[in-house]
Amino acid sequence: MRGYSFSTVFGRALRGHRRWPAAWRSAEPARAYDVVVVGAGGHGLATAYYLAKHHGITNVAVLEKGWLGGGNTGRNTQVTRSNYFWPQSAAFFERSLELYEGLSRELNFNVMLSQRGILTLAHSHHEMEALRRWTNAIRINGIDSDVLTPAEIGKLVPLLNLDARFPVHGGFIQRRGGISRHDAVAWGYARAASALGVHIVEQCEVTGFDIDQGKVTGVTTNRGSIAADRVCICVAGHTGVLAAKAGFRVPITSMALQAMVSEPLKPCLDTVVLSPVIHVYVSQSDRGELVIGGGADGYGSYAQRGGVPLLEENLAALIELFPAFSRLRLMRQWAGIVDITPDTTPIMGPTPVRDLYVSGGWGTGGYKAIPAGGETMAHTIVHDAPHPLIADFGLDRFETGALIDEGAASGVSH
Amino acid sequence: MPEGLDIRIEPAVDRALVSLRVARRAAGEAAWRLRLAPPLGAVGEDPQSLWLGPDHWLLASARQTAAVMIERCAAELAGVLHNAVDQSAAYSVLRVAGGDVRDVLAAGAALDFRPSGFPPGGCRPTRFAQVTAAVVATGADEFEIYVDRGYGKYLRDWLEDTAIVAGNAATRLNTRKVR
Amino acid sequence: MSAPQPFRKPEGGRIDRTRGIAFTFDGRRCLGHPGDTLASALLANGVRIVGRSMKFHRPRGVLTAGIEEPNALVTVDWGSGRIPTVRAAAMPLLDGLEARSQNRFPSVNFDLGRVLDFTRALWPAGFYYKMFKWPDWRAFEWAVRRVGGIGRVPGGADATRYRHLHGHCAALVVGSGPSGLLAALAAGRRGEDVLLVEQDTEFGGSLLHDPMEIEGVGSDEWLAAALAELAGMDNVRLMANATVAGCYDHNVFTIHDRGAAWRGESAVESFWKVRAGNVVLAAGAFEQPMLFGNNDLPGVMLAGAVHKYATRFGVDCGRRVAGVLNNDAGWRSLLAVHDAGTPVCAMVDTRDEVEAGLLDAAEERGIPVYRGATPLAARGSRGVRALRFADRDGSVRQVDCDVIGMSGGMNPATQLYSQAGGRLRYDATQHGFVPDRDPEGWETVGAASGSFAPGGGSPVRPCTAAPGRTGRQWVDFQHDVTVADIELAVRENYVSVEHMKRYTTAGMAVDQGKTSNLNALALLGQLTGRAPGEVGTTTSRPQFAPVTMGAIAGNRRGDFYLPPKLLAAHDWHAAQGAVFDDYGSWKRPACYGPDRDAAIAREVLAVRRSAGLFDGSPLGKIEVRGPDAAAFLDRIYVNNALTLKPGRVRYGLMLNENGIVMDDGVFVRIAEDHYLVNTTSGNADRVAAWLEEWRQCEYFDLEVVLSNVTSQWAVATLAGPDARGVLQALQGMMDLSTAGFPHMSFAEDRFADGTPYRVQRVSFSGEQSYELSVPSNRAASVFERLRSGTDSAEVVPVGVEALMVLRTEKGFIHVGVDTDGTTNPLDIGFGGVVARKRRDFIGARSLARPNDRRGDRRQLVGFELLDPNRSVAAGAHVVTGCNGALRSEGFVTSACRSPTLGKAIGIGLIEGGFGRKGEEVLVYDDGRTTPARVVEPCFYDPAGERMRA
Amino acid sequence: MLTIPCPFCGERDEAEFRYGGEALQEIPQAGASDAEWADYLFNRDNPKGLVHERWCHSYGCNQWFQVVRDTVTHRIHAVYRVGEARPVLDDVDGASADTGG
Ligand SMILES: Cc1cc2nc3c(=O)[nH]c(=O)nc-3n(C[C@H](O)[C@H](O)[C@H](O)COP(=O)(O)OP(=O)(O)OC[C@H]3O[C@@H](n4cnc5c(N)ncnc54)[C@H](O)[C@@H]3O)c2cc1C
Ligand SMILES: NC(=O)c1ccc[n+]([C@@H]2O[C@H](COP(=O)([O-])OP(=O)(O)OC[C@H]3O[C@@H](n4cnc5c(N)ncnc54)[C@H](O)[C@@H]3O)[C@@H](O)[C@H]2O)c1
Ligand SMILES: Cc1cc2nc3c(=O)[nH]c(=O)nc-3n(C[C@H](O)[C@H](O)[C@H](O)COP(=O)(O)O)c2cc1C
Ligand SMILES: [Zn+2]
Repeated sequence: MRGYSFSTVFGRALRGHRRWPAAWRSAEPARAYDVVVVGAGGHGLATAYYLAKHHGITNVAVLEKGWLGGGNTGRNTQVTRSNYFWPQSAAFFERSLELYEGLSRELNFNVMLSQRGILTLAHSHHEMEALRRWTNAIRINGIDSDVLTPAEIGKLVPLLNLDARFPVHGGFIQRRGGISRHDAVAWGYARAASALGVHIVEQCEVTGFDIDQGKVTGVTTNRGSIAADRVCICVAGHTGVLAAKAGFRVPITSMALQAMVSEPLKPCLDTVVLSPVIHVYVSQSDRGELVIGGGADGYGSYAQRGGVPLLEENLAALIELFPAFSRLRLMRQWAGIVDITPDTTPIMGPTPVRDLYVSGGWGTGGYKAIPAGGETMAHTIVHDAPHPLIADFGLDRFETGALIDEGAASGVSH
Repeated sequence: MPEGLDIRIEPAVDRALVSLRVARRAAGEAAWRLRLAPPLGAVGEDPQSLWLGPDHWLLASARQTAAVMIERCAAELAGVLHNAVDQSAAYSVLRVAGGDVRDVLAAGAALDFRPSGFPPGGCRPTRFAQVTAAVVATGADEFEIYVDRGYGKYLRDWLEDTAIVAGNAATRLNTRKVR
Repeated sequence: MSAPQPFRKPEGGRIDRTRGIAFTFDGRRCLGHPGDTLASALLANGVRIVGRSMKFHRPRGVLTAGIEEPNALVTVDWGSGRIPTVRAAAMPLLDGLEARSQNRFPSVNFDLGRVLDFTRALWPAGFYYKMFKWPDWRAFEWAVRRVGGIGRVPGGADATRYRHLHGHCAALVVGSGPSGLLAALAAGRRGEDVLLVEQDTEFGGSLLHDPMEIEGVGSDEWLAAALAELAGMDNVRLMANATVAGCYDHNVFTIHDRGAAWRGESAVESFWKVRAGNVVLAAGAFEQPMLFGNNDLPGVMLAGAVHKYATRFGVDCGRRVAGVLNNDAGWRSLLAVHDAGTPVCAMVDTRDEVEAGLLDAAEERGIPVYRGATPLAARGSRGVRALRFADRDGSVRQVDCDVIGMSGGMNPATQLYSQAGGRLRYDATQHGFVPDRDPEGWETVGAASGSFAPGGGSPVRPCTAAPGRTGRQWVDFQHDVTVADIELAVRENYVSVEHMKRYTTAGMAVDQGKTSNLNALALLGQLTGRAPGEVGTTTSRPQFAPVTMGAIAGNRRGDFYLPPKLLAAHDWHAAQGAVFDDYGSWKRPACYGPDRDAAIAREVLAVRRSAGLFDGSPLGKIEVRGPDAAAFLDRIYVNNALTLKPGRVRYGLMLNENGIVMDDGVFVRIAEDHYLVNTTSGNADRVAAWLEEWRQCEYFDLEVVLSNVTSQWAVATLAGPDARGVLQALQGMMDLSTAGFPHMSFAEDRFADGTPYRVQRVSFSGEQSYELSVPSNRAASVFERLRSGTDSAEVVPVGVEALMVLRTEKGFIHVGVDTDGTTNPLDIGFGGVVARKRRDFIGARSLARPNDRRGDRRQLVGFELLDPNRSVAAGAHVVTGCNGALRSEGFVTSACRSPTLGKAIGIGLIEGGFGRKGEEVLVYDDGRTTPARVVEPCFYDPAGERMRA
Repeated sequence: MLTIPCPFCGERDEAEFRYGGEALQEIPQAGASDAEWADYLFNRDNPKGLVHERWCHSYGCNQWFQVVRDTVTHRIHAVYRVGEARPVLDDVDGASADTGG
């Protein structure tokens, strides 16, 4: 991909920016595709992109019921990290971070990866031990992680109240972690995939699957039937809904995960700060808002809006950690529907229906996984066998009991 | 206490408390035999019974000991599966009273504190200021709050702080008068 | 009081002219009056440039007269501290207030950031997506961040007190304009319990500046009567200074109540959560700007705002006003402005047809009218000097003026309606989005419903093709989004309204699009050939207007953030020199004495040599009673509960359904049908809830009742060789000799003074140990009695940390530390117990899965370091492989330097650990590895003789 | 923010309750296969529309009960006690599409 650079901006500026081409083409659905990807979130778009880019399969459609990037990809808090506990998770998310590190140039679209560091706080002696177990695991997994003392933390985050209700005993930081621009990831992949010939069809909702003797042969949509050799479901919180249409159940409960932003401020927070105990995480976007998140509203929901209890909970936590923020104002609060699995690890790979694949179960943390998710799913679809990086993420683990319980190991998600 | 605010917060006098749990199918029978409080109610002078759930009451007495109350339960509930245990030391009880009491308490719980929604004789097991509590309306402007004894100090501090703040508020929602 | 207010009218307005209020703006001394807003006072003092826009640092003045203000955002110092990004147009003027402009360097009148404006061609919408990829974004980000943002985080303490409040009402009325007041009166007269909420400082809404006739009388008179009547009704409650900020499920509304926020040191802000039966939305409407060149210049204002400043505040926004209009409401505003003494020099209307009455009124006043005209541009650099427009015939004209009053029509304030899930419908006659169908129990009335006085508007059109167009046309003022940006978005296929919003950031500023969304989407529709109804709107979200985060947090600061639970003997521990730490919600003695390590060692040795006294009160204690109590617990525990004899104690493990260890502890059979379950301290509530859940939902066929007696009983754990002697010395203590009361026994009785007690002989330390339970109100006195020991035995208070060392020496696990969310009972050596139990128990089925029985699972072992001088830390891993390619085989879960054994020990979970005793392994911690040997996890008295002694 | 009508205490704030997941999960009989067991333990209908779910009024009367709720609108259509028959719903017009059961 080419076309976006300082010099093109400069050049077109002279002509009043009248010559910019469409970032991606809006396609009409064709009758048949080699691969149909359901859901134009980051994962669906990345899967389509890598199918085209790495495997030369360009007869691909990404079907989106709304507008592309309008699901969780367009409403997440952008945290990007790879400091996972279990080696399988670490390897996968590290691959993703690696891809993120080259993504702006790969896609010729600045995804604004800001490796400003992500700091996780510990608030008790016991948590420090847990944190030590965690950082050691991360480092053994080959990923950078440093334990910080309260004094070092104070220097890094001057506004932080080290003496909170649960005082800060320490923390650890992945310096390569940080944030990036969520919309840019969706748009960048859409633009790049479209340029390679992928059809992106918005306002096209998949309402069912054509299944013939246990093999998927196409999808039905509000815009007619579309035949497909292979189909991949990348619909995040709607995974259960689509699985039901294909005739199987999945270990997912969909919940509303909230986020919120303050009014924009001059730079005051240079690191992503996360406290699993004083339940909140916060970063400052490049435009200046504080982007604040916490847990999911604790019950099944497809209502893309948040409630009051968590709003209060998260802001109480924020103010306890950052008393200086009490005077600032909250501007907006929203939510996305996330697909929570019992072990907080994604579900990727084949399904009980032949040639139907799923990439879901991202729960609160699948944004950071988008590049590797797309890359490995493309590989999985093409080879009809899981990519080695996601071999342990299959649906079968629930039957054998081989869960990869990242939540249990680390107590943190997203 | 803040100027102009009619609120008093004090620990309630020592009282013996007995928690009575009854097998669900026998709860109605037990309530009838012991004249226990109906749902969401607090009845009786001494012992007073507070409704904590469909199979759970708290008996409170200033005159009888817990042992006496437990014995009485055993006698009256012969043949009914139940467990009556001394909880006299398990709770802190705070009395909050005064004309502004409903506004102060409305800071702590999402209950309907309007007199119509919470008349005297009512007992509400609820979440109050983040902790499990039973709030009892002992009079028009008088409440008692039962919390785990470990939260007794916290609750008192919290109420005092809230009362100070409430004293500054321009608007009162739960007392009738708009000032 | 003689500081001049050059733009204050000699009379009129709802301000108190008898009193002056001194304040400053960027250090300049100004004067206003009670009843002013900061914006009206600034205008009265002739301050035109109040702030700078976010992206291009354009000079900006006051645009509106309400909470939707996108330009006049200032930092305010007053009373309780500093607040950034205050909307001057909605901030009541206060004595001594100091206001400062934002986002400028060095000053609001001369801002170097303006260089961005001069190079603006390089920074179109979304420019950052196209460049700064090389070498990487981080190289530029710092600079971009500095340009972004507007206010600054205030330093210093925040003296405001915040609190939460809850309320209920039968009818919630949002807004106190004529519509809201009428609704409140009607409901009030019906006897309903009404809550009327108004964000302004005064009730009356538009009536406060736009008098009219209501019910046959003038609105001033009507308003006074209406308010008096409402105030007299006991069933009506009125709140001013309070914004309904959010509407959530089931008619829950959040209200940000600044009622007492402006009282200096005793400032209070409240955050209400109100449950409403019915809702009347009477929130009025927001006037929209017109699109023409340089429409962001200071002096370009909403016509309604110019009107409001003139009549409510007695302020001239300038000396000569030109109107740029497309609807009748704007006409009425400007006619009123003219009548209030600020001459209007032209009415430039984009429509061909204007109501005759308005034309007559203009003619009467000698105001030139241009119909079918196209506004081209405002002229001026730091403020409006003239308006250029094209007349119907295409001729370009210019009028001199210092204020342009623009009105692009009224857009109903439907934000809360949308939050409630209401759908909007585009009303072509109004050229705005109006509620389609009110949700159940809702009524949208007045301007909020789109029912304004007759004579709506016509669509706002950018002057794309007009001759002589100059300057950019602003759509979103704060974010500097112009018509060209939206054109660019369309060109690049960001044509979904949501894409356009995110690409250009139109509508994402602090006003959340109240002054920009309608124009942006109308424009998007025009550019893509769609009707606004097809384009649709973006999603309205809480907060309706930004809300102080401290208010949402409430008083949850410090100890109120999460209530600390105090031990019954807290003060007694403090008197013993306890150092308290947080353990879950409890504050417990970690150790006694300031030197932590020394204290822990001393306490450990005391237990090993004489006796230690530990406060175990937080241990969960649940009585289980009934003919089926044994059967019930047998399903709960991995261990056999049926065979336990009364008076005896047994250790038990509880699993969740997935077979993971959830809790451990002992359980006691008090009598045939009566058990006492002990849980770990951290899980006391969780286990109580767990038992209750199974009893109610699955095992309802079993005859059992549960009573949680955790708080009733304080627990003194007396452990050590002298424990029995000390305990036996208590007056009335039963015979504790091992023969009659062996390890794992239980009894209950009363002391000589009648105090009941329970005693069980169990040990977590490996020493002879008794857990004595007494009513919590007796805790301090019994502890004191025990601590004083006997002539021959010293008793030392022992904290949690020493106990952790003691149990580590013994190899006793601590659930949640030595086990995690993957540990099953087989992993910690309970394979035999599981195998022996034939009956089903919770989690049993999961243990039969292949993965749960693998031999290479992480299993519990002990570690000893080969080098006695090294130590091992909890959290270290056991690794294989060499540097660079390590693999973790498990980890150390608990570790200490054992004061008893004088060496470093640890226990942990490693792959296939049971079969690896004696093996040498490498322990990795913080980049260093140390050789260690895998051993049995029990380091002390493996035979358990001391425990049973 | 939900207001949940506890069948014992009446309407209370969501913050007083604990969510217990989907109701109507039957514990498999002894001898169930790994797949059946996994289905019980982990798989959920997770419907977009009406769901029967369990809640406990944990800060109040401490009772578990069932709620029939629309996961899209969050409207609560019925509540019923443990052991009570599933309610017959006659006013599900308001329920979202995709109900499925
Ligand atoms: C508030 C919030 C904060 C988060 N924070 C982080 C974070 O900091 N870091 C992180 O790594 N992750 C985070 N996440 C999670 C992350 O956003 C998601 O895991 C990730 O975006 C999932 O991407 P996706 O492409 O799978 O799903 P989505 O982006 O949700 O895309 C799925 C798409 O499928 C479409 N779709 C659904 N059903 C159909 C159908 N029947 N037919 C056609 N299309 C359909 C949807 O409209 C949607 O566009 C957060 C999530 C939320 C909600
Ligand atoms: N002549 C009559 O009998 C009559 C009756 C009703 C309406 N009207 C017409 O309707 C017009 C508008 O009247 P209206 O009452 O609909 O609107 P209005 O603009 O007069 O009042 C709306 C009020 O709601 C407040 N508000 C808005 N959102 C709020 C929120 N979230 N929280 C708290 N307060 C909020 C505003 O501050 C404002 O005071 C009048 O100018 C008049 O032309 C006339
Ligand atoms: C990282 C991030 C930053 C955001 N910043 C802003 C912002 O500055 N202003 C704003 O109005 N919304 C902001 N939003 C929220 C979006 O407006 C929007 O609420 C969110 O994408 C969800 O979409 P929806 O509310 O349209 O459903 C931000 C969202 C994200 C994910
Ligand atoms: Zn209840």
